Amino acid sequence: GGGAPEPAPAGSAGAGGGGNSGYTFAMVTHETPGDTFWDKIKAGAQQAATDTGSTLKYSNDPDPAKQSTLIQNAVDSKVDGIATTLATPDALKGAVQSAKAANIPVVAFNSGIDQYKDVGALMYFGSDETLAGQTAGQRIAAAGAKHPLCVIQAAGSVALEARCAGVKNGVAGTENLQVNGADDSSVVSSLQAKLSEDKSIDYVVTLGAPIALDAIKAIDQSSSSAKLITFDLNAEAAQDIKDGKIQFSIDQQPYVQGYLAITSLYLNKKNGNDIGGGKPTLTGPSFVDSSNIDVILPFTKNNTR
Amino acid sequence: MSQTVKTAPAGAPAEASNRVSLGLSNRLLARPEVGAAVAAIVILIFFLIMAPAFRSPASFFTVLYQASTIGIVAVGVGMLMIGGEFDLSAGVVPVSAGLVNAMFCYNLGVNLVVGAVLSLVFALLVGFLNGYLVMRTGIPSFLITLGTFFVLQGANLGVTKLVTGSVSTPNINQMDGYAFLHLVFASSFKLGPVTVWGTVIWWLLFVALSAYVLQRTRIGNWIYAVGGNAASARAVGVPVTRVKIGLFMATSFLGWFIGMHSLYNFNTLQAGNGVGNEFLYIIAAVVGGTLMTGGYGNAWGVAIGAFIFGMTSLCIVYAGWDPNWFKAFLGVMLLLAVLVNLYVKKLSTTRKVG
Amino acid sequence: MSQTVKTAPAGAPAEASNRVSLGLSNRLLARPEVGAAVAAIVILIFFLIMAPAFRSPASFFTVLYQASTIGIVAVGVGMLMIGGEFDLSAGVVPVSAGLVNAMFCYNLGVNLVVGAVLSLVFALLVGFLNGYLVMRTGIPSFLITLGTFFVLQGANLGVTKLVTGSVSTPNINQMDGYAFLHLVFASSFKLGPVTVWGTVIWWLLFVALSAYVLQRTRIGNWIYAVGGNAASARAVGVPVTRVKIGLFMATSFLGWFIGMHSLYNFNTLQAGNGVGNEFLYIIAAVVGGTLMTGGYGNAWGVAIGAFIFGMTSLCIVYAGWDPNWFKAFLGVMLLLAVLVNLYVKKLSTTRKVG
Amino acid sequence: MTDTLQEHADPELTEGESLIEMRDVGKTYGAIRALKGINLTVNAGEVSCVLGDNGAGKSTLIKIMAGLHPHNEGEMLVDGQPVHFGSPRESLSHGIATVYQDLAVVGLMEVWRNFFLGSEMTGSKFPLSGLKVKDMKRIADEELRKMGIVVKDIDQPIGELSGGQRQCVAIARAVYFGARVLILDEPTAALGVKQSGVVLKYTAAARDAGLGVVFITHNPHHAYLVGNHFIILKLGQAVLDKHRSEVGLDELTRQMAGGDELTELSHELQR
Amino acid sequence: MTDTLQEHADPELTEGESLIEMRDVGKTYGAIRALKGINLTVNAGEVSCVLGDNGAGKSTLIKIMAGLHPHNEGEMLVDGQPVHFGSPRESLSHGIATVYQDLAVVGLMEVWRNFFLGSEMTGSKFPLSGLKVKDMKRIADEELRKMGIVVKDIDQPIGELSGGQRQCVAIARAVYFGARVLILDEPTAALGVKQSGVVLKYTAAARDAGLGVVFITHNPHHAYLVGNHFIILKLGQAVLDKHRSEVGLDELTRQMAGGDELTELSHELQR
Ligand SMILES: Nc1ncnc2c1ncn2[C@@H]1O[C@H](COP(=O)(O)OP(=O)(O)OP(=O)(O)O)[C@@H](O)[C@H]1O
Ligand SMILES: Nc1ncnc2c1ncn2[C@@H]1O[C@H](COP(=O)(O)OP(=O)(O)OP(=O)(O)O)[C@@H](O)[C@H]1O
Ligand SMILES: [Mg+2]
Ligand SMILES: [Mg+2]
Repeated sequence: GGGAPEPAPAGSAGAGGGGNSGYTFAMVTHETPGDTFWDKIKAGAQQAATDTGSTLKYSNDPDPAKQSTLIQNAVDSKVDGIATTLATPDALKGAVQSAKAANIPVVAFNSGIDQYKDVGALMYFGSDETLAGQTAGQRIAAAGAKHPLCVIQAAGSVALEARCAGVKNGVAGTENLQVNGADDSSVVSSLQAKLSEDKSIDYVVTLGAPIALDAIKAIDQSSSSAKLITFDLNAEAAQDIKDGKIQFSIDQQPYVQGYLAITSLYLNKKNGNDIGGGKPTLTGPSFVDSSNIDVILPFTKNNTR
Repeated sequence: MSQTVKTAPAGAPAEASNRVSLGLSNRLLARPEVGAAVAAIVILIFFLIMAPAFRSPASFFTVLYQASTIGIVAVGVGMLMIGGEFDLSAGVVPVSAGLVNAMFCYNLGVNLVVGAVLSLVFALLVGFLNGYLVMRTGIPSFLITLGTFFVLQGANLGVTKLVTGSVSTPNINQMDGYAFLHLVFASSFKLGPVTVWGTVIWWLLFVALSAYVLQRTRIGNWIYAVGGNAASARAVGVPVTRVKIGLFMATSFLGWFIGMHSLYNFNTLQAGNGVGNEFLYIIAAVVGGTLMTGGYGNAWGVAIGAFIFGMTSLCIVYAGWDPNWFKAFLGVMLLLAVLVNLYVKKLSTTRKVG
Repeated sequence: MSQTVKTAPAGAPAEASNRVSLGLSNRLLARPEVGAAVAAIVILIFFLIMAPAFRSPASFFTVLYQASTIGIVAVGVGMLMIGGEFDLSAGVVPVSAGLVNAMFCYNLGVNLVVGAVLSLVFALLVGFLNGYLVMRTGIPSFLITLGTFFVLQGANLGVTKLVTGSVSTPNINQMDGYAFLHLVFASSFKLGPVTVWGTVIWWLLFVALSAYVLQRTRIGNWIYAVGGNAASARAVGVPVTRVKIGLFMATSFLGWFIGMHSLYNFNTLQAGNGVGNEFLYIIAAVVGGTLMTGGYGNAWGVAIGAFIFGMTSLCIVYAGWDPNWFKAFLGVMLLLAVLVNLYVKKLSTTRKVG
Repeated sequence: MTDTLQEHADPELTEGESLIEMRDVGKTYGAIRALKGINLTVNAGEVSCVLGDNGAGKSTLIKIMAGLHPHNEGEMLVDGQPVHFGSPRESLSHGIATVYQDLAVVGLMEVWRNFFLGSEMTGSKFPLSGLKVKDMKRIADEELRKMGIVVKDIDQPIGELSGGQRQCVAIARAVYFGARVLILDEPTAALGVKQSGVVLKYTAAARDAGLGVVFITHNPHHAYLVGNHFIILKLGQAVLDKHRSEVGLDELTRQMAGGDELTELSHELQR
Repeated sequence: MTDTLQEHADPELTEGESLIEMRDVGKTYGAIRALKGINLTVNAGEVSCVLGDNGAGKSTLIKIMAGLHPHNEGEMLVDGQPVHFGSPRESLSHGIATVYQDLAVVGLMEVWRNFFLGSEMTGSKFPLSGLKVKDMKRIADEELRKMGIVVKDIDQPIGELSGGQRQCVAIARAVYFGARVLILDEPTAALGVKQSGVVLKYTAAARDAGLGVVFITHNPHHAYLVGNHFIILKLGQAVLDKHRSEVGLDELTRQMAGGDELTELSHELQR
């Protein structure tokens, strides 16, 4: 046995493409620290910064009020552009407006597809959470799902609620469950409890790759016959897709979101480009299942998918 | 021996007194907030060096704004802690209050001012309930308010889901009364390149009021007493129950205030928010020199604590440090602040006089 | 008066004694854990009625498993609280310990057992540091451990990112030593339809040990004393510093243990996990009758507290109640448990004898 | 030093009037019986001494009068009205001031704040009106000086004072605020000879100003110097209850200790 | 009752040997000076009485010997060796046991646990070896009975005892564990006549068993009954330091209070 050290991760592919453009871009998200998903957004953004020779300043806070202060913080720092998530567009509108007033271009990514223009962002890169959920819902409905369980790992999160609402659009019988995403043991126990309480659950929909791994354990231990799908990917989850433990993943390609957000700012500054021509640029939903997992699996190990 | 008593003119020492009179610098150093202030200055200078982006008035005022949103509730939490109690529900009360206001008015089409008053009543009720249960049952406030914290957190989500079908409130900025309330709770003005937020001014007002109450009024005396030794305070006639319930209500009031700010600043509220803020308030109070066990502390100290926390958390970003290490920096800064505070206090008690 | 002293045979009452001898039921009721036990039974019966899915042995053991993952660290946190201190870093220490083990072994290709020992040393060091700083600086443990909490939380993320390039550890289940460690920390066996987890058995062992130490050993005596009145304990010769540092280290040890469980049960760890668990431990201890201010409590009480919390949080799911209201139910149940506990305690002190 | 008492005494007191009356009062702490069947009257202008062994129930008795613990048997009348104090505040509002055995001070608070705690001097009735800090400091200092105590700094936290200094603060406070009844639980326990003398004079002065005084002590000499009325408790029950005219110092001492202790001891210990 | 002392006294003590010696010791609490230039010797088989007004520095003096606060001027020798105690544990390990003025008990813990706190009886040296609970309860009970105190339930939290009962527990504990030096800070303050007598006899017994005793009191009569040696403190400095042979009770009393207080008082208060 014994694991070999991995090759150096993200950033090793084509470094230093753009020389030194001198730009500083701020990225502000509503990340709760420690999620593999956000890690990929950061990896993409960092790669873009490296490629365009600019500097990236990343900051995050799940509380909209604090996220808004962080945007203000970027404005105070006189950055050359701001990329932000718009999970709570109304709450961030003021801060985005103040960036505009300071002539700092703002692009949105990951969330806020319907409101980004309204808020004042120039472009949008990402998928639509509700749409992604709905697509997933429709796909499992076609596979015969009657009573899926949608697992929310952070109570009250707008994005997660939107995904579950989307799934419910696809399959009317969808039920939600709240778990404590910061504690794997607790996630397993809660899921186990739910699966034994309601034997009619035929699909489990997890909203993050780490939770999917816990769900596999829970399904196993409660001898449930429910099938599992998940949002997002990581190396282990990709392996489980290959092994057939996870039916498929709805991937919104976070690496691309981060990469495009920063690149678009660069192009906008440098060249006045407007990617998407006034329309949102969709990075997903893209399905990862047994049909394409072999191609994708190596990339997940690089932390780029 | 009785002659000294009879002949001594009022105010003159009765005997060759070895009374100590402390020098100004010692008196100053002994004030509970001075340690925190020194710590704040040390960290301020540190970040002025480390974070060039912080060296503008605009940045400074952004920090002040951030500090004020923590600091306003921390004023109440600090007083409560001086009074010997905790309030873990202080983080979600603002959200609950905002939700009550927004949903009540939106769904019934009522003027927002009515909703604001209603939500104030609601918040005061929560505070009263916290205090009443703590005093009535004798269960530690940590547990009682943990209970209300969970209940409110659950209810915020449950009720919002029920009423709006989503986890956030609708946008209220088109409703009657919005302009007025926005002005009161969420206005800001430009001073050259600098945006000054109303909350900063409100914050200073609340701190000044709290400082006055604590130092200069009978109620302040009682607050220190119930926190320092509730049994003794009761024995000499301090109405312990009323004081503590009052403190819980004051905390809820300030929670309501900041809830109104969030609502009228952002026009919409997320039902899941606020969780975790209760600890920021406690941190601000403790960094500012408030004793966890009650009976000691000071309003300006708490304000400085909030400022230190706000400054540190934003300046790590201004300095552009690796966000993965954010919390680690924050932790080190906090420990630093507390150590400096302690060192200053030690200095004040070990310095000789004369 | 001295004659009574001189003639009294050892052990016989020196005078017409009005000594009280309490009946069995009063003695029983006065034990700190009985209130919690009654509360647990009340809630158990309640959920047996409300949640049909809970009525199977398998469900009961799932609850036990859940309780054990909280309960193991709560044993340490409870003892620490009896000793008058808090440990807010108890939630992230398990994750840190697991990360140290996983990354050290994976990146250097070392046998996992070596890493486990190393991470034990690391955890004990963190505990020692917590205790040492608290005793050395005199800063309240709430603040010191808040500092280490932040630092560890940041370091978990920062180091993991640095080492693995991602925020979770690689899968270690193919490495040397895995089988053995999995057996020790994360095994389970089937008993008919029921899965019994090793952690449950470990938990009971730790609780029994802790109960023995607290009630029957010199160290236990010292723990109660340093928590009840550190100044007095010091004055009669209790080595306050060593006792408190020892308690911090015991807490870290148990944190390490549960960290090993997570690692060898899930084979991979998220660097951001564990945050928030520190409060679950404190909740378990306090629901189990431990005094927040120190000096009073009991190991079985803490265990029952963990059980109540685990049961409540899972049974809400078993009962199929609206998940949006989850926290609200949890809050109500907690308050209920504490109230029953208090009621039983009151009963024990107001009942007349004879 | 009697000025303070004269100034603050309720002018409506008439000597001999019954201020507190206990009828068959009893008290249990859970399973532990501390008092049983106590009958006692505190009259204006008289000092009632309560004496007794350790654990006899003396402190429990006065805690009932002070409103700290409610009694659970019998009845208590204050100014002729049956009362059941829910808190010391109620007792204070009847003009009853108490020095507790454990002093009831808040260690972290300044000496002067402790002195006025619960009875602060303010500019007006308005709850947020300012404290008269200067006046309060001056008065606290004056009253302490009258007892022969000069604290080094009136702004010092009271927890830093010596045991006897703390006791003096508690006594001075009670004397200053007691308008009708003054209750002293072992006030001289931690005091030096000088201060003890002052306290005894205060007690006498309070009596002369018409207050009812309850005086608990272990020292029969002290008791006999000022007392009008002596009650000895034993295991929670009154075993002696006599007027000064009915009992001499010798009998009192004998009753308290079963013999003229000090003399006997000095024989025994003589070398 | 002297059995306890005889049994536990260090057999190597020789009368007159110097156990603790203080040379020019001083102590400040921050800006406040509590002691200055104290020279004092505690000899085996002698009782050194420390007397003085409230706030004179008596408790501070014995806290230095007990290791509770370190001194910051001068030097202290124990058994001839210069020491600077970092904690009371070190002092205890030299056979020095102390009764503090504020008693140093843990209110929530049972009486017997408090009695043995810091010096528990265990089966073996192994840190987790079981406590000898039965023995400890028996001994605690016996020792308290020897002082004439019967607590209602030895398993009661000590916080529920009366003030005097708590003081008896603290004294009995020190007597039981004191092997070379016994320090008593106002031990009779809260005690009745009977118990005070017992404590004085204990003090004499300790002296006779060869221990060095430091006895703090406000009562010159008590002091003169047992003392060999008298030190009077005033504002932190020693103003009198004499052997029993050099000073009479009258002079002692006069020195302490500036006059024969009690007699004077009784004249003044006589009605
Ligand atoms: N809070 C309490 N809980 C239980 N028992 C108590 C409590 N307070 C006092 N007691 C018991 O009641 C009895 C009387 O106590 P009290 O304090 O009234 O005695 P006392 O006469 O004041 O003694 P002393 O002279 O030692 O102060 C004692 O046996 C004591 O143990
Ligand atoms: N912890 C402390 N901090 C500051 N000052 C103190 C402290 N302890 C004692 N003092 C001061 O030191 C002086 C001596 O106090 P100490 O307790 O030694 O007096 P004492 O002689 O024991 O008096 P008493 O007879 O009243 O017990 C007093 O003026 C007191 O205010
Ligand atoms: Mg008493
Ligand atoms: Mg003293």
